[in-house]
Amino acid sequence: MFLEVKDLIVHYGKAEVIKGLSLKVEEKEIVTIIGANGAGKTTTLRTISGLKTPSRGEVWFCGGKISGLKAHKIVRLGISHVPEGRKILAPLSVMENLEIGAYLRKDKKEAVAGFKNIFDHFPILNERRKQIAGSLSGGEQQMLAIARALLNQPKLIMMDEPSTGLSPLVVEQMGLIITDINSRGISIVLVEQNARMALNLAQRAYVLEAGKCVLEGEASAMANDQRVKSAYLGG
Amino acid sequence: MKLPNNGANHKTNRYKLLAIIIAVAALVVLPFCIESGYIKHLIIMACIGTILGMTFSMLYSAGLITLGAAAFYAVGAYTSTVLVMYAGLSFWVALPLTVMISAIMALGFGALFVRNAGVAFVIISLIFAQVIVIAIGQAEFLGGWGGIIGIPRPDSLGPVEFATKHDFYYLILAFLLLVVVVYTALYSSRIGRAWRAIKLSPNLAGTLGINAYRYRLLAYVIGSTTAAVAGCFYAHYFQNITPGAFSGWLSIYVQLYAVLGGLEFYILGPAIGAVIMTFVPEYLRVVKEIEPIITGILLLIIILFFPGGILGTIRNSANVSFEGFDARVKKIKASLTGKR
Amino acid sequence: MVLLKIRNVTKIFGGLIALRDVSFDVNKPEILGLIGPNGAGKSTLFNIISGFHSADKGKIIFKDEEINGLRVDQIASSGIGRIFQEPTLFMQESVFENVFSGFHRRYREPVWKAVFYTSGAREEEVTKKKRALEILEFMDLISARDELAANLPHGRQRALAIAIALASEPDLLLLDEPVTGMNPSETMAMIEKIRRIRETGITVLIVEHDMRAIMSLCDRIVVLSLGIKLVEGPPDKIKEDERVIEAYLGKQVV
Amino acid sequence: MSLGLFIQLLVNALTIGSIYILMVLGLDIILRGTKILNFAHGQLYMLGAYVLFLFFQTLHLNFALSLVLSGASLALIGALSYLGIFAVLSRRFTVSTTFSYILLLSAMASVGLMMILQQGTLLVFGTQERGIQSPLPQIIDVFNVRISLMRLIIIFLSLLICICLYLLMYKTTFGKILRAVSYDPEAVTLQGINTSWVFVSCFALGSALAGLAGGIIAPLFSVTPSMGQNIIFMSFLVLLVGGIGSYRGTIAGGLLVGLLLSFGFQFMGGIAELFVFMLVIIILVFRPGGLLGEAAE
Repeated sequence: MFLEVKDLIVHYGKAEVIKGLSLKVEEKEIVTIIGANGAGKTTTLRTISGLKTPSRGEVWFCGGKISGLKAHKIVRLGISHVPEGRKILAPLSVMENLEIGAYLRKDKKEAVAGFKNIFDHFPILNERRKQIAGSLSGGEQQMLAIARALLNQPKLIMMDEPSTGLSPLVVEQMGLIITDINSRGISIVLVEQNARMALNLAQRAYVLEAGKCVLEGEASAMANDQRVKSAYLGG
Repeated sequence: MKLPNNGANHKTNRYKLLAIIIAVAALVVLPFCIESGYIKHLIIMACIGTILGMTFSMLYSAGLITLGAAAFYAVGAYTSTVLVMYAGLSFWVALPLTVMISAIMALGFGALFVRNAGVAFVIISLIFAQVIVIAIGQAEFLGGWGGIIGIPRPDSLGPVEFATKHDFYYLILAFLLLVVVVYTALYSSRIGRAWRAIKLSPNLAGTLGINAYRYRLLAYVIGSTTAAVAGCFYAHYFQNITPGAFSGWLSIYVQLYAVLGGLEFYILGPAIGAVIMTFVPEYLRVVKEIEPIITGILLLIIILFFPGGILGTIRNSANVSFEGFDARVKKIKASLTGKR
Repeated sequence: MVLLKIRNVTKIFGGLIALRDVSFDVNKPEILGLIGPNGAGKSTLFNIISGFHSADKGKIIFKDEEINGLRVDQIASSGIGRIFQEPTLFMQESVFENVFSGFHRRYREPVWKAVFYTSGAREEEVTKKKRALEILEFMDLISARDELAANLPHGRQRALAIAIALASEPDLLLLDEPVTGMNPSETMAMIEKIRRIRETGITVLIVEHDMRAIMSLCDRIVVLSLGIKLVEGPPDKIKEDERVIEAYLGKQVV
Repeated sequence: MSLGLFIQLLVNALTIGSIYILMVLGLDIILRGTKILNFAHGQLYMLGAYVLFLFFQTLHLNFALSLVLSGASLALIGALSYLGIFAVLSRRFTVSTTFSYILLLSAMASVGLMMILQQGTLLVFGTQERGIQSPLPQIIDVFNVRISLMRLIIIFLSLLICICLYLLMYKTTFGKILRAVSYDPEAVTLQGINTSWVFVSCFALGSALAGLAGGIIAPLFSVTPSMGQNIIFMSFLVLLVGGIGSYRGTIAGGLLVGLLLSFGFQFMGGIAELFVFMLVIIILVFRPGGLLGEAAE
């Protein structure tokens, strides 16, 4: 099994936000986790990437247990997390952001090749490489966050709401980027509020409601499921 | 005094009152039980320390961390000395004047300092204390770095002549009790509630209409004025003062009193801390050279392992043992009912 | 009667437009819902109304007075209460003390009388104490009154936050996600409470992601998306509006 | 004022100003990186001077090497202090711990460290002043003004250290990570970087700067156990004036305070410090974040 989450329970202070969640991700697959705000999507990702410690349950990755490891160790195993709100390093330049992203590449040549690869895919970042990252537009910041995650050479990228606050045109562009990354053989866990985009991109989907999975299955089948709509708009 | 002590039954209130009466009675008869003048002196110094520690706690209760408790201690000492020695006033006239002057000064400086809560206030309070010391050291008419000697004792009040440590002890005890009563009244009034609100959640306090700036300024003025009263006493008790006596180290010790006793205990905490920090170093005098090192290590141990201070640690362990006790009682009860 | 007028409010954060030309009215007494996907600008608008931010352009008129640019405590004193999205309580105080702190602006006796504890102040404390107990009773918190706020379960912390706001006797109450993270029965109870709060004459402006709750609770709903007001109207209309569905679920792919 | 006096005072201002700058850069790196308001910074400075005394005066190593050793030893002392005290302390903080509580506890922990270092030094070296023979005792003549060469060397060395620090912070990955950590540790963790070690490095780097400052100044003034207590107040003042989190602000603040003190002492005498303090308060009233700082806190 590539990534497996077993019976996860997570607390924030007193509040139980994940109430026994299990999910699986296969290699080279796009899986989406959708649901209304407060359903526990972000917490799920934070727990997988080690930023949050689960109260109970386990996370396994490539045959090893990773729950309980520190976040920086989990990144080294090949899971990159593009966090909610992008978390780019605003006072640093675009290039400096990328250099920090390439920290794990000890080989200088390899890093340079990595940057070249990034700039091929995101030419806009090359244009803005000297600019302060905080001055980028929302879409560019999101690209920077994704590019930074790619530099870790991950086997799996987890993206938390990459479409938040972006205009429809940029959202579409983001969709193309995600498909492109996946076509290079990288698995993707996509957390989204924009369900239609997510279901369009993903092979499988989990629908979360109040910390529990209420629906899982083929993404294409779910796109027209009335239950998805009701999870968002209350039917 | 603490009215909304809701749910606490009358019995505990009565015990509390009894404990307070016994404590005050013990403090009143204390000097009769002690022969050594030196110990009496230490007790007086512990009382001053307690008052200073309580001013730190008051500012802390409003979310301000001060490292300048010594600043107005010095202001009070020198103001009163000047009023008595140069203006020829009686101590009993100089005292209220000192209170007024230091309150006005605290209002003026506080209005500037309190604007910057957080890191900036910590730093400014510390620097201000140091600047006061430098200012006094530079001022020729305040005796410069050599200080002032021969400060008269307070004029006698009826039969009390302030000739012995006894009399001074009762004077500082009266100050201390007054401060305790006033502070308790403040803490249990809506002012104290507003202070705690600002400390615990400035945002929520704001949405309840609490003007954080104004309440912090109030805390600063009251705390500073209290320290000034302590300074006033100190000058006429010691009868000589030097700027060196009010250096930054003193402020650090004052903060240590509050932390050692327990930050959450605004009155009892500084008292216990001050007593320990006055007496323990005296008995460590054999090893005078390493006394600050021991103090430093003590401070680190408290911060790292007992962040609640002495009282906080006692309270927590008491709670735990009570809980354990309750659980045992319940178990026994359950086993009894189970048998039936 | 219009209680709060939002007029052409625009807010820009470091080049990103969080709100663009948003205008709507809040009538007294109604429950008005403010919804929209993440990043729509709802929290920004709440922060502007309660004074944590100020609008770059536009006006906020509360009870016929411009309040944009006033300090948080000034706005609170003029009669706007709010609860925060994250549990924001005086965590190290008892539940009862928490509610008591809410009375801050509602004392008649001058403060020095409270410190000297005159008979007038004592009477006032007694009435306030009674009132605090009433509020706790109303929010079903009476059994927890001596517990530390930090030790309450999540649902009761939300209730306590509202109880504190009620103690400040607001005319307008801003609720930021009051039922998020609650189980269905807690949600039902909270909805019922909010209805009864409105019945006492308090106007409620509410941001919430639980759509079932919002649809059943609100008289009217304003939908924001990407900082722009999308639509405004009664819940039934909002539910069917294609623009709203699109904002939430994304564009229908043909 | 004669030109000679002016130059003399200017050189003095630059000398003390550059020492303040080194001190405050260290304070600022520690404060922003690890959220510790380091009260022990003055003692680290003092230790730097003593280490130089040890290597240069007692062991007769050459001055440059002794200075490097000062910096390195202080980096080590800083790292050990961080691991022994602040790392232990930070384990108790959680996401919900308020900033002011973290600030209070870590500042007080640094006070504990300060007391230990201060008295420890006193025990080992005693109270007497230790003179260091100036490695460059020459006096040079500029426009008929006699200026000790050592002062110019001090200014030059400080400038050199500032440039090295700039290169470190802006041109190396290590420096970029240090800057990133003070903005958002979580984002840094997510790039596979162990932030615990970054925090240790922050403290070590800040301590090294204090040590270098102490080492550089040692030949000019004598080495005393009280030198740390004296400089810390003005360093904090410079930190506030310049603004927390701004290198340019720190440099501007250091030079400003250096100039004010140097010229102030000449024309006002001892009240110069008071004058500087009042000026700082006025600056802070109008610019709560300092001259060039980011927002306050």
